[in-house]
Amino acid sequence: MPKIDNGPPDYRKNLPPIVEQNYGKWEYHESPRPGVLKHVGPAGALYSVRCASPRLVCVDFIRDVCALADKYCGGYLRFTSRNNIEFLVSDEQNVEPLIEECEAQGLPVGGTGASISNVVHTQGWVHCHTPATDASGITKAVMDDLFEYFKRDDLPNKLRIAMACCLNMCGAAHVSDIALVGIHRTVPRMDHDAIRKGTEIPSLVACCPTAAIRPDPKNKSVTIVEERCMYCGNCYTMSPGMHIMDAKNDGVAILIGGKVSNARTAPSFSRMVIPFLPNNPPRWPEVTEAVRHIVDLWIANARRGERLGEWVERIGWERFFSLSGIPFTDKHIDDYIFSRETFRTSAAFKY
Amino acid sequence: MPKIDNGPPDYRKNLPPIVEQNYGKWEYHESPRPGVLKHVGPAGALYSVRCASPRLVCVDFIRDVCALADKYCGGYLRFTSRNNIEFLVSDEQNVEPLIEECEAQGLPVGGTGASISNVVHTQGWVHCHTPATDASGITKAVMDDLFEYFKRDDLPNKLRIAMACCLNMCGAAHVSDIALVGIHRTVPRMDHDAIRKGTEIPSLVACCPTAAIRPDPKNKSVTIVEERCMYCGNCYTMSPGMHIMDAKNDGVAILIGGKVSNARTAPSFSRMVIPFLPNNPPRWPEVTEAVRHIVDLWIANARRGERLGEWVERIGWERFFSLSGIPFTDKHIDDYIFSRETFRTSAAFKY
Amino acid sequence: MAEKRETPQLDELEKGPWPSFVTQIKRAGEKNAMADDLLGLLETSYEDKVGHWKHGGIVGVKGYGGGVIGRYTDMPEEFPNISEFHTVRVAQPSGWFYTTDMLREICDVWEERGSGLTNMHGSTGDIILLGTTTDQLQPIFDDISDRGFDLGGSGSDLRSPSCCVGPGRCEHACYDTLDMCYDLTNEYQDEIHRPMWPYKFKFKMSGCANDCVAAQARADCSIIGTWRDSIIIDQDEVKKYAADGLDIQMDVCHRCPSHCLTYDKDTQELSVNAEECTRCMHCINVMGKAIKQGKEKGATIMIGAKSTIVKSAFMSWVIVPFMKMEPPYTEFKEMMDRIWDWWDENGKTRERIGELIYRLGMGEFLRATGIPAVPQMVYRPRANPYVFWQKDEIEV
Amino acid sequence: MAEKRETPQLDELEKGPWPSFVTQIKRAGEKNAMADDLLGLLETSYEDKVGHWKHGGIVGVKGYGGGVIGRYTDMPEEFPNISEFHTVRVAQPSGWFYTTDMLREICDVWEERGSGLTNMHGSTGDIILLGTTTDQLQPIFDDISDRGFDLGGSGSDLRSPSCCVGPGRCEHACYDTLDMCYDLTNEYQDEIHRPMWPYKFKFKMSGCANDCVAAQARADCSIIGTWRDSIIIDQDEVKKYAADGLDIQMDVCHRCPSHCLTYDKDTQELSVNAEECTRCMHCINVMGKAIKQGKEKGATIMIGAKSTIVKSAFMSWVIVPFMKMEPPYTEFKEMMDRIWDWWDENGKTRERIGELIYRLGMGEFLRATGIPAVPQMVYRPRANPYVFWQKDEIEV
Repeated sequence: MPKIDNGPPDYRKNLPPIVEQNYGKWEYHESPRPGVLKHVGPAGALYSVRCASPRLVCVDFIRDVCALADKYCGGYLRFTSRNNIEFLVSDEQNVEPLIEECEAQGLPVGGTGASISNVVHTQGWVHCHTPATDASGITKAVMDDLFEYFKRDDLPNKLRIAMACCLNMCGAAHVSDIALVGIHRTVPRMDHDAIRKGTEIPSLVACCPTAAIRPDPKNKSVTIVEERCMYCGNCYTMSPGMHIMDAKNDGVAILIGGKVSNARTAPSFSRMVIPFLPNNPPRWPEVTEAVRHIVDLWIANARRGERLGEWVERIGWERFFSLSGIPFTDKHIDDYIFSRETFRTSAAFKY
Repeated sequence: MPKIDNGPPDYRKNLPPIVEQNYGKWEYHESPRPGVLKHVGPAGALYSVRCASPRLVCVDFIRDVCALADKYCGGYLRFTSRNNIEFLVSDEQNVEPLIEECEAQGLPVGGTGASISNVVHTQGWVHCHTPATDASGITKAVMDDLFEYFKRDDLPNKLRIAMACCLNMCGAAHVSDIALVGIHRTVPRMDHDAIRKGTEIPSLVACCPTAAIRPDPKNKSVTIVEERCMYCGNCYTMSPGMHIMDAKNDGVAILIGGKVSNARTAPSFSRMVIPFLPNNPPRWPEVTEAVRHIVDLWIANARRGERLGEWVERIGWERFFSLSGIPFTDKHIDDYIFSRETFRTSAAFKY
Repeated sequence: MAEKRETPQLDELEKGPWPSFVTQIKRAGEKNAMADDLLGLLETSYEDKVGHWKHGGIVGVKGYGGGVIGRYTDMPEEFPNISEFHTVRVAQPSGWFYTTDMLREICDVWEERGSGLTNMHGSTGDIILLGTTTDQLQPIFDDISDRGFDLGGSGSDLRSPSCCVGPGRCEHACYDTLDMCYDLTNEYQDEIHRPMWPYKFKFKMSGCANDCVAAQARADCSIIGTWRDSIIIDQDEVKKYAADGLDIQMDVCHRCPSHCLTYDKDTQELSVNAEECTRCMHCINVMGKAIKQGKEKGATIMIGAKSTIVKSAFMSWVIVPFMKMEPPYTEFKEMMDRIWDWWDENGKTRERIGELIYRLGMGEFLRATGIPAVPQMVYRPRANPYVFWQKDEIEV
Repeated sequence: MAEKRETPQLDELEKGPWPSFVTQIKRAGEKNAMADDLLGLLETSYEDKVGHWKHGGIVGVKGYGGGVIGRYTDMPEEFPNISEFHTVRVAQPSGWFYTTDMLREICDVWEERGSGLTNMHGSTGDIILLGTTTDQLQPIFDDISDRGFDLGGSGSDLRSPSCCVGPGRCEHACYDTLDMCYDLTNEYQDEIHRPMWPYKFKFKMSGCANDCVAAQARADCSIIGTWRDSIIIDQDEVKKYAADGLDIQMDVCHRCPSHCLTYDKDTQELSVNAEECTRCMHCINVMGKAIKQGKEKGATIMIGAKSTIVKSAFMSWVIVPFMKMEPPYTEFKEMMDRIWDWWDENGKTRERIGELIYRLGMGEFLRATGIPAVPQMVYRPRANPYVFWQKDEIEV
């Protein structure tokens, strides 16, 4: 009988026996090889085998994964917050055969420790209503290119990539080592009929963060002060008549240096380094090349243990720009609410 | 014949010969003793003897000072940006006799190097129209108390005190090691007659930074949304009818840790540590005691070379509060435009 | 099924070693017309470089105000099977632990009544069932409910809480994130399923300051495990790390942000100035066998995180430096009630709690909720003297 | 003069070793009735804890729009001699260098026509002549003008520029602050004397990053001396510092913010990674005989500083990392003209340039003034993607 407010499944029924026995009593963990974590507790060791997934998966894929979990893990598995699959293996003997079978089925094993793990991303053209680009496609292209860093775990530290398909920046893009963000760059084209039909005008006016939208009572619609619009697309969320997508001018910005862990340095926002790259499907070569350039620069220059942002903050952002050769423009300088705190109120700097 | 747009006196005519000869060619300087600087250039050495002054001085005081400069410095002297007098002595023989005569005349010699120099302060009750306290009086009381630190130059680093008599914070109080700031704490008492007579209502409404003042067309005056007022007194500057002074509730706040030099760390704002101390003239014992407590804590705990703010930032503000025993309250937390950047977005902190 | 679709652009994304989402859509499309139409629509987007989804209308299931997101293509004639293509959010188990049996149950329902495509998982943490028609929504709910699942949150409600793996597989968990996540989700079923607030609200629980679910960056209320006493150092294990070649001075002591660790190279002993430790997890991350967290465990409660739209991204900041975090979490829940009341009373439409506190001020927030001000709430005190003095602080 | 005034409160402030302003007022009051009334008024303030000065009306001298500030007491009956008690601002010579003859000239004028009380100097830098009557203003101006002085700025104009002691007595001056201050003051006499802007504007010139006039904190345009090439190290002098007991490793290298200095304890040699040096002045401050600034000298131009009222205190930020700074300062002046034009065009009443740039954005400011964007302008780039794209950057 269907029940209202059932709540989620009870996680306690989904824990493998070794987890139940070591629950809350884990002593330490090791990384026997990239893609495998060994957690040890009083009842013994658990081996987690981590595989990439494309996040967008079909039910048969899930069934295939389940078959592997049945064969090697007594039917237990979990997912990570970055869309990885983790097979929870309690018999060490099963680790190598499982890895072999994963790789054979196109489930690459890796993404643990000082590696580049799976990309957290949004829906993009697949299922979002305000995208400035596709998310799954860029993710695929970027990770094909960075594949070796998913398989290795000897980078300076871990590196987290997120991909958000519009300025909403869903999916923690604002605090990622590298964030790829779909951006609009032109003022919404207004469909006044659609606005009249489908929109509460005061809400539409109020939703604009820069007060660029003004009521136009004569037309029962709105007008836009073009030079105030910063293309956030919030108005499109409020009204189907505010068309923000623009095939010629939408594209991708790259922000870097965000981090969420408190280890060593405080959590920090990602910062814009490339304001715009064109949408060039299916494989977005400009984006993959830019990401690769930044990643390789970090690997070549960072100290052991330094996250991307920690490295840039140590050398200084001005040095990052001179080192990377990425051009610095007026677009890099914040002009929104908290801009002032980013202005260099110091005469001490590098070139 | 009086001339319009004469411009200031030509400084070049006021330079002593040793300065003219070494102009732009100074090689180094030393501090032979507290209050004396020795600057050396190819043409020889210049000794600057620094004396405190109360800033508010009468013409006979200036004449006395001139007499000393005539006797020991060939008629040359200068003032510093902190209201000190500097006698510019080119004959080393004159240094000690000059110092003796200064001290005998009540001109204390000191304030150089790692000392507490003169206080930069505002007019206060002496001549300001919006003061929340007196400035000269507190300065006198505080410097009497800290006198030994004006005479010594072996503190961790220099320490700069500023005193501003209201929330305008004239005089660089916002970037001082210790800032004493006169504060109002109550909503202006409106004199509607005076407002009607002397005020441009739209300007008065517009000047309020929190939009607490609203036009009251019926009365040809204004109303105040009391809970929005933060007592800045900007409205009193615009209208003589907005009485902000309040004998019972005006007083002094203490902010610390500001610095303007770029050496080592970037320039930084002073931060509030004591939101309110009462006006207790003539000697403001609560204020002098609080300042002394902070100064002594810094001297006892800072490393060699650390400015007050550098020390606090190194140990953390939360540690400063636990170490000083100064109570932390809701009043310490910013709730103005740039508040967000002060919120601790990190789970790593001390107790 | 019609003849094979031509998708030259998307075919390019089946090349390369990274698992391909295109392959997934194609595989679903082999037996599902919706998935096949999705493939065609996406190829169109790849050709003309714009998205082809319109706003959702209001769709839902009986008794719920959220959990389903309406979605319609703007090319219904070309792709009739996805003229309606709604999302169903299914609340995940704590820590995303599954048995294969459970997963197959979901797969069976979704194969029968939806596109067969899913996200495992959405950014908030739910299982995302991607694409179905309006008339299937109620049957889907009935079916998953029968199998022990429930809908997650959407709209201006409490979104499905989520948590790190916690005590299920991590030695760093300072409280039981899995239990707390399950407890809060059950406690707040009404808040999750029936939107009633100015805007969305998220809980995320991380067992330590490494914050593996990015709670501080994404959750309006971030609950970060910590401890109140000193780290514990095992000197024998320190010596082993030294013997294994770890540069303890450089990689541990030098990188410690408060420089509270001292290593004696001769004796190979490591000591801590516990008062100065900020519990950032760095040293424990590097030499976890030798350095353990303290014994007095609990959590730091932080508030305010959100993504960029519209008033900038916010990260959560401290409101309670340390709270014991044990079932039934009464102290925490009572505080949340006061916070929600204040937000509900004062928040504008689509104003997250962090934006509201920024607008009205921390002082106002603390006074209204009765949370005591402590210096841990700020990196540094205010630089302006603009204090809002309260009536009882003033002499009349 | 009347019988001696009773001032029991103020008398307390003649005790103690610090020089007393009360003594100064009393001394002036012995021969000047205004000063004596001031003493009485101030004693009243010390008794009732409020100030007794009203707003000024508009007072001035012929040909000038500023330089004099009107001030009236609210107790004119009790203190008739200060019912008018205006301030005259007199522009100071660069670096506050004086001959005693000059100072006596001012003293003579002020003894005759004013209270005999002064501030040496006001916060902006002027000589402040404190208190006179309306009818004396023009004669005072005539007299000081005859003696080679002029009024300073007040109101919404360019305030009297001021500068550090510079090459007059400092080995750190990277440009001639005294000359530039004098040059700008003469160049901009009209801007100083006739208010024409949205609000006040200040120039302050410091010869190096130690910034002894607090230019970065107080001036809308702060000109900070710097150099473009490497610091120069004299190894013989390094050895002398070492011999004198300076802990070079700890006090110099360790405190260097970019850790660009390396000290070899064995050879007692100090070396620099010049690229990484930020020219903060720390090492030069500690061991100035051994470390000298580079040879390619000039200034960093920064903009925006102001005090707290009303939109918070601002500190100046970089707009030109390095500019040669030599007479006649043409490049600098041309840039300032463009900046003032833009401010004049766009600023609201009482909006400082820093507040205007904050309101409209650095991008807008840079595009309007033709100043090229460089990474030195910011500590770090924007965290949001809200770029204002310009027409020429967009495909039509």
